[in-house]
Amino acid sequence: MIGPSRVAELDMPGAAIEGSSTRPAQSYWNESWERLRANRIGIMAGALIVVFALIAVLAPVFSAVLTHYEPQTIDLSKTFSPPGSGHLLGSDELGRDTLTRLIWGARVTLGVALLTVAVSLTVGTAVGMMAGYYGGWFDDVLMRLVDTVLAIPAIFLFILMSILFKPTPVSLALIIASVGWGQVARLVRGEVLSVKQRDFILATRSIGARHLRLMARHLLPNVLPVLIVAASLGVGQIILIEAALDFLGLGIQPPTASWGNMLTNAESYFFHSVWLVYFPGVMIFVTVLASNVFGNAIRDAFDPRLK
Amino acid sequence: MSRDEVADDKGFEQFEKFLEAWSRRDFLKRAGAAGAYMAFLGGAVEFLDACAGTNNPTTSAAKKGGHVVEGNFSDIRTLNSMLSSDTASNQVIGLMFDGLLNYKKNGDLIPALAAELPKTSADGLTYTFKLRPNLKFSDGQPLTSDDVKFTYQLAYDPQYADVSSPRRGDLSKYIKSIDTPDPLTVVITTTQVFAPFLASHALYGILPKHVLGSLSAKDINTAPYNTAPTVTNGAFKFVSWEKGQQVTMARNDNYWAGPAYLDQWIYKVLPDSVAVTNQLKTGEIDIGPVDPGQFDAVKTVSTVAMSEFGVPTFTFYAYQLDPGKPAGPLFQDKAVRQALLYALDRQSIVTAVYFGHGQVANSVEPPISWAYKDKPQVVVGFDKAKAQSLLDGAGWTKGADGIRAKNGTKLKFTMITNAGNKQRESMLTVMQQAWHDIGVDATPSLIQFPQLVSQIVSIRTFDMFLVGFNWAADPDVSPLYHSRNAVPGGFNGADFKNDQADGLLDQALNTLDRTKRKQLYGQFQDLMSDLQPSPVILFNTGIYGVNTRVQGTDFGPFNQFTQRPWNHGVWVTDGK
Amino acid sequence: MPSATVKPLTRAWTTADPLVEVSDLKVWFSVSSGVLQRTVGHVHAVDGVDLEIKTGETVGLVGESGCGKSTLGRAVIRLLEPTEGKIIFKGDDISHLRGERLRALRRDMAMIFQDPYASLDPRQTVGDIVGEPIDVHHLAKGKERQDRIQELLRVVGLNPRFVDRYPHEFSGGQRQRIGIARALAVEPSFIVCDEPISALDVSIQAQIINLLERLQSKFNLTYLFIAHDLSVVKHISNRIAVMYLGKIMEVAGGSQLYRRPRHPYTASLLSAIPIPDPVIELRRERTILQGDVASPINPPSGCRFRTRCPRAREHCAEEVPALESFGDEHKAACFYPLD
Amino acid sequence: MLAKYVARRFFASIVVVLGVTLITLVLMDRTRGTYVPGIDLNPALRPEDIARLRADLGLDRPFYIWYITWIWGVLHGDFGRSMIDGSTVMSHILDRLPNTLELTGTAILIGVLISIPVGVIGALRHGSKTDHTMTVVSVAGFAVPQFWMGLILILIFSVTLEQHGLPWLPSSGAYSAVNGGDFIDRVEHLILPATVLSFFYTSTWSRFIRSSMLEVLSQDYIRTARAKGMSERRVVYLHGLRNALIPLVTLIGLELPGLVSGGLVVEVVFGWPGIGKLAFERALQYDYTTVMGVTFFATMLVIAGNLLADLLYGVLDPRIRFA
Amino acid sequence: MTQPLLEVQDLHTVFSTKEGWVKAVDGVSFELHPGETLGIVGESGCGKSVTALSIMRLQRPGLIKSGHVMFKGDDLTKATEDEMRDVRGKEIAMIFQDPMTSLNPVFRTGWQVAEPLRLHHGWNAKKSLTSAINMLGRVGIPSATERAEDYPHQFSGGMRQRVMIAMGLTTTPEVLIADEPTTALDVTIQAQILDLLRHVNQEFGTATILITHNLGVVAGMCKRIIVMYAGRIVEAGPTADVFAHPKHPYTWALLRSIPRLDAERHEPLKPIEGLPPNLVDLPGGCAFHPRCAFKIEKCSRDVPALQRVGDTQLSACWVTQAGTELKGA
Repeated sequence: MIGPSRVAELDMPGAAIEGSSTRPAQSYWNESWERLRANRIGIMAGALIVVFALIAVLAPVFSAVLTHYEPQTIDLSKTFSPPGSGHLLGSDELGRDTLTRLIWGARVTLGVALLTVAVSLTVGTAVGMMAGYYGGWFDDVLMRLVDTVLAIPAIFLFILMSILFKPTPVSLALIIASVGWGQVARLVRGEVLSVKQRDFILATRSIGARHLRLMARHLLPNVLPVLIVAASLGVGQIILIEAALDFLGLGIQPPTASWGNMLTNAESYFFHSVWLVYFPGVMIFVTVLASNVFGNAIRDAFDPRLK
Repeated sequence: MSRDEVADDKGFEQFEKFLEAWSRRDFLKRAGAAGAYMAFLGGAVEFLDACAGTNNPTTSAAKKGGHVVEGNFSDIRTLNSMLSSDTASNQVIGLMFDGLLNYKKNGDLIPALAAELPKTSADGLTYTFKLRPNLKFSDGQPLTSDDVKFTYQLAYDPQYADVSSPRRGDLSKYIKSIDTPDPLTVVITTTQVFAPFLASHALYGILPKHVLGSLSAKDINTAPYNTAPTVTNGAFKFVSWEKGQQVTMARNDNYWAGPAYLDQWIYKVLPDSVAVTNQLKTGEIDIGPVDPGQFDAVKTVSTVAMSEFGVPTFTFYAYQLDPGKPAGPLFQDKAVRQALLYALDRQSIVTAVYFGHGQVANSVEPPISWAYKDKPQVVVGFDKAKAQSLLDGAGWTKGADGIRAKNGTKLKFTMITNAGNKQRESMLTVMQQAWHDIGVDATPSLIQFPQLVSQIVSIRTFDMFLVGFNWAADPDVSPLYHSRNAVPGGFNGADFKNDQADGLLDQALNTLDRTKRKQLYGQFQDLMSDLQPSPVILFNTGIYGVNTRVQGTDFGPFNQFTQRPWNHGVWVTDGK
Repeated sequence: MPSATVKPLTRAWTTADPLVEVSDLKVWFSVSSGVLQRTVGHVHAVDGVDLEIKTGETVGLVGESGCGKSTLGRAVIRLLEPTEGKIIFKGDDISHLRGERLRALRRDMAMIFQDPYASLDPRQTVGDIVGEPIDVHHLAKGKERQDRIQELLRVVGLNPRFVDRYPHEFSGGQRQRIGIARALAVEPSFIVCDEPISALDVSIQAQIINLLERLQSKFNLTYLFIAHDLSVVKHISNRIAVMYLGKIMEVAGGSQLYRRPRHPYTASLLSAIPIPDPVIELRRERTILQGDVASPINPPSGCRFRTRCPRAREHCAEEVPALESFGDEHKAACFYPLD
Repeated sequence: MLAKYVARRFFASIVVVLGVTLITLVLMDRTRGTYVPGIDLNPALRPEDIARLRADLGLDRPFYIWYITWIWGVLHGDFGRSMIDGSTVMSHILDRLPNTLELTGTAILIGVLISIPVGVIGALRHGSKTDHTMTVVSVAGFAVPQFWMGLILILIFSVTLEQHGLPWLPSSGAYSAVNGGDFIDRVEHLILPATVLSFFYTSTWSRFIRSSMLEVLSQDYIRTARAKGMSERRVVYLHGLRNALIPLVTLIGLELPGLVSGGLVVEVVFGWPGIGKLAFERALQYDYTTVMGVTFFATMLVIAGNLLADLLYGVLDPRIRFA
Repeated sequence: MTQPLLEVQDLHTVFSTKEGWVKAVDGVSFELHPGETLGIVGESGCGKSVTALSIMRLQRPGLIKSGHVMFKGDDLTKATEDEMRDVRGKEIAMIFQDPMTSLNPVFRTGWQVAEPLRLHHGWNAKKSLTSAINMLGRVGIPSATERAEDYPHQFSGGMRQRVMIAMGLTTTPEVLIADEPTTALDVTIQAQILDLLRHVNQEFGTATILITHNLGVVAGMCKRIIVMYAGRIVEAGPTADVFAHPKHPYTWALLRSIPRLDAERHEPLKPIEGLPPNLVDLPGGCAFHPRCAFKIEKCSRDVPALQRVGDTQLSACWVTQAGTELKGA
């Protein structure tokens, strides 16, 4: 067959065809990144999420250096202090420092959101990929399962599962992910089915690639943009779901602070301590907004047609 | 008012055991709720006067017509007095049905359908009731002793064993027979002397035999009458129940005490305590229970009068006393139990968590009870130093991590309460910190109410639980503290077993004389203040907001939701 | 397990034998319907095809869209499992190979695709794409692999410095060259070219045709060249097979077919193809076929072409005409052939 | 053909319904512990009473037996009685359903009526200031927690307005407690919850229609339409929108289960006596039968919604045929 | 010569891209006479479709920067949008490459074919539909009455293109612009459609602009052709002359690069080397010069204008304008 030596002896006319060869390699990812970078609002939104995430990670540092309070520190003699000297953003009904709790709440709220997204994406991608790739009865069984999971109105399922499992941040993330994976699986399966149609999959099969290679090297990278968008938009949705569950009393349980339960908790004190309502509300709004804006920005970056 | 005059006699020492502390709103997370039903007060009467929110009926000015909308958090479940076990249902049933007797607001019994308080036989076993003459149901049919007997039969007669009545346990235990020698006379013979009998069991709304008598026991459980009682005997009759929204009632012109002033009484279901506050403000509701946290917000509203009063409800926590359970050994020593209580600044809890609407408890009896002992043998105040020294003395010494330990066991446990009750959640948080300060590692944990119930009454693997308890007028506290109730299904979940306590409680139950009883309960309170098996943190108060256009309400410790002898006298100044 | 270097060839096969022999090949696709996905019929994409491809020759396969030519091409290199019939490759029956043996077979055959946009993974660099067959079959590693990729690029007329670029940076013709390089990477002896130029600009098509011809002669490749454009097929092929609705209607050498088509379908196909010469076009007599291609789910009885055939008679509906020889490797399946 | 298709879809959905109800039951059963629905802590109840109640409710049997019994009942049109109040589950659902339909139906209607023009305008002027503004509003629209928005609206439009002696809107319930229920009264009660709910729908759908419209407007047949010489308005609203709405119909069809569950939080905030609130309250009380009934019903709605979406798709998009 | 029906004068259409303005049509001028069939040939991206769309003012998002489109004495580039609507579909009809996507999938074909009549003649639904069905029959759709009720997807590709043609012809326009009408079709169907177009041209006397990349198609259809490359006309003239003696190296090379069915012997093709130009970054001078075998120094410097070369042809090539014959191996 064609050994290297034989290749070398071949001298092809027209081998000099070149593009404008000075340009650096432009991968899809690079180009998308360029487009994303051009979207200043989108970048700001993304940066905001990163900043919040950093604050969450560094919560112990912040509470030690900046606020000098622990999130659980109670001072019954200083309840409902308005924002100002002693407490930067005021204190709550047990005299706990609002800023400190917001910082620690970021940990819980963002942690739940990110963990949920991670679990949903992992499970959903695996299931959707296999269902879409292998097809046939395997697909039928998996998709019937997904149908079932998605046919239960999600909020019912969250309620029932929150009753069953004591809602800690981790269990809450798993609870929300128990539905989230289904949506991801559907999404991924749809993408896989469409990518599978494309000739390069056939081309890869024609050279004898194994299934795993096809999935990991070809399907996954092509599904990835959709996943990244889903993840980014998902963070916002999950924060809202978590807040709604907090509101129904089935979310993160006090005294652990999350933005959702801080907001719900503050509801009773609207009339005399509006800052308790104001700050967690703003945090949720800004974060979800940032997540949506960033998600949309990424989508636009990946698929500029729809912008 | 005629009712008040009647009520003026020295009421019986009747007891009702009434355990609705975990009323239904606890299920519903929307929790401000929880505070409203269980509440206590110290100096109830002064409060009532001071608040001046309640309007004693002034017959001269009373106008006919109009309506009252009363707001609350839970929907009703049933309108059959013999099937109902929840506060919301009882509350609405109370508007439409009278029983033989009723309460005054201090808990004394007064006659209702009965013409007077019953005659008790010398052996204390037989009660003879005389009904008022010419009693009628709302459909004009006479109400006779047959109806009374029928009503009670549903819950004690074996022929009606299939009726799912929550009263069956007590009634079938205590009632031997019911005789109706004539249409106006009911004779109830009991199996044993039981002091709280009347207070507990003479208040059930009387049902019409001519409507339900033909039904089989099983059919009664599901009769349409339970959700739409076409025939009633109380101040109001049933109009409609729009599930999840409201129950509408209209004046019953056949009411024995004369027709009510109001055309309609509407019981409206609201989402939460914030909604009660809002709707009191907007006038969408006229009457509603106010959460302590909302008190100030409502108080400033000129159209709403506030009424606050003590209620026989307390909030307590219980140590695991069964030495066989994981945390049991921690609490066997009285010193530990006392020390933990000494470490709690309960006045601050009342002030901060309950916004001052409550009273630090020194006793297991409510201060509004006649059996209350103001200064029991041991009064536990806030004394951190004493807490420390008690623990030191008991051999619990602080380790390197600041947590006390004895023989290698750390003083470390988990406290559970039901999720969604804001005050209890806050209290656990406060307790966690207070105890942490004296080297005790307590972790709060919130679980759903049914799981808490399971923990308390059957599973019992908890370390410590926090919950509220609502008592009736009678000072009997054996459900929580008698060793016979430390069995599966019993309420002595802490597994408190003390022969002396059992003896005092039993003796008091079989004593009809109030002075003697009071003395026995005094001893019991002394004993408990020393042993502290399950310390009571505070007594709550009941707070109602009433629109100033509404006159004639008279909320009090025992006339809060179910028993309200003044229902028919309520009127509205604008006649709307 | 045969390793990549040990081919699954056991019997004596020489280059004098046909490289590929296809006999009575059928590829049906089930048409399913409803949620339960019950099969309600079959697309008779390829429905009884006999074809022989000699070593080193180019067989052209023409037909209108939907006639089954791509399916046939894919079945021959076992990207599809045949429903019935046999495929003999280098003397071995490969009709139902599976697993590792099939994978090993992939080293000896390759495919070039029509759409140079869809057939290259947009997320991979040129180096990845061309290198993938090398990786899959463990042909080379490290530096050797890099050299190999660069040589392959040079072979197809691309600048080897392009290895780090992505397909979308290339024009259609360049992309097709990448696809060809990938096909060559497994060092095949047989390549199925599935409409390799029909998506390209007119001025580029000739470059690719010439490249394919040059590669064939250099590497002694055997082509199955699938196209709908008869003039291109005629140019590149030694022999041409004309397909219609899953069946081969006529097989002949290129000029033979043009000069003397036997099958009415071939004749009308030829007449439909415009010739870029206004003088000839003015003089040409046209047979314009009426109607559309019938459905492959329920193909017409007898001769498939009879519904559009100007010469069809009753008999055509009753019996399926077999391929008959008209001498000189010229075969046609028609009861009433043209002279 | 259509009937056959519907029938087949129906049978295929049985698995889903069984799965959903079984999951629901297992979740409830696993959590309940020893708690018996319908009884509060009541010292008057003896263990034998509780045991009898458990037996009456069928809770003494393993959950799968209970499940089979329940399914058997459902097959005979009997959804059982609530474990809490003894009334039939069907009566609960029928009582609450009209309210839920009123609320979510209105919200969906408002959502459609607003989101279509907003989405179309966004697509037509994409990149413009108008488009950016609408994008910002709709993106912000689903960044606000529903319950939070509800509370704020109550504070502004009920409490605050009332206190300033201005006309105000009722804050809870579906109609006035007294003499309520006429059209104006119901509308007044509907305004706040429907606003919150439709805000959410509008935000989602307007984005969706915008991108769907952008996609359609780039299609060849739009160019054909223009080449025919028709006005831009006709091109957009007849030829464009007709195609862009097809996916919206699917979306709304898929939203149909939201008729039951989508408004849950809003129902709770506004004390709206709907199905979602019922399910939520009853789930917390382990009212198996009611929760199962609502779940069953909601699942059927999901399936019906999917089916309806598909059927409507078929009506709107002639390319789809059912077989 | 008759008065031209349509006259395109120095048309420039540009598109804005991230990398700058793209001159999609760069100074194109030609005439269309009543009843004639004019071919425009070129590869993808050469500007032939944009030229057609610009005539109809449908070039959006492109911008007609300058030039005139004179139609029956009016300058269409100056017409108001309302006036343009009266021209589109009524005076000038257009059919497109992909009949699969060019018909609106959700409306019945009869309705769509009848739509121009309702729009331009104000006919009612019934009258316009009758006329539409008549037209469908005339373009060769069997049982047109029934088929008018069908949706586009129920037609085959060829039938759909017939529907498109019928739709264009209902209002008996004077000009029909066919933009790659057969590219998406099979050869046998292509033959049918081309036959139909010839027929239409004869029967209705409609002047036709046939845009295609297929030299064979124009050879059989058009008397006159225009060859475009990179947004400009590089050669124009009577078809027979252009094919016989191309006066532009691009035309010349193109004709030699395509395989011919009638070629007797197997000869290697002579491909045009290099790539089609990138419109954003056109080479200086003649856009074809990097691929041109005849290029001279001037070609990379100055853009050649379209000038008469020989008796009948126009060519934009410095080489042929200088009188050099195009010859090669």
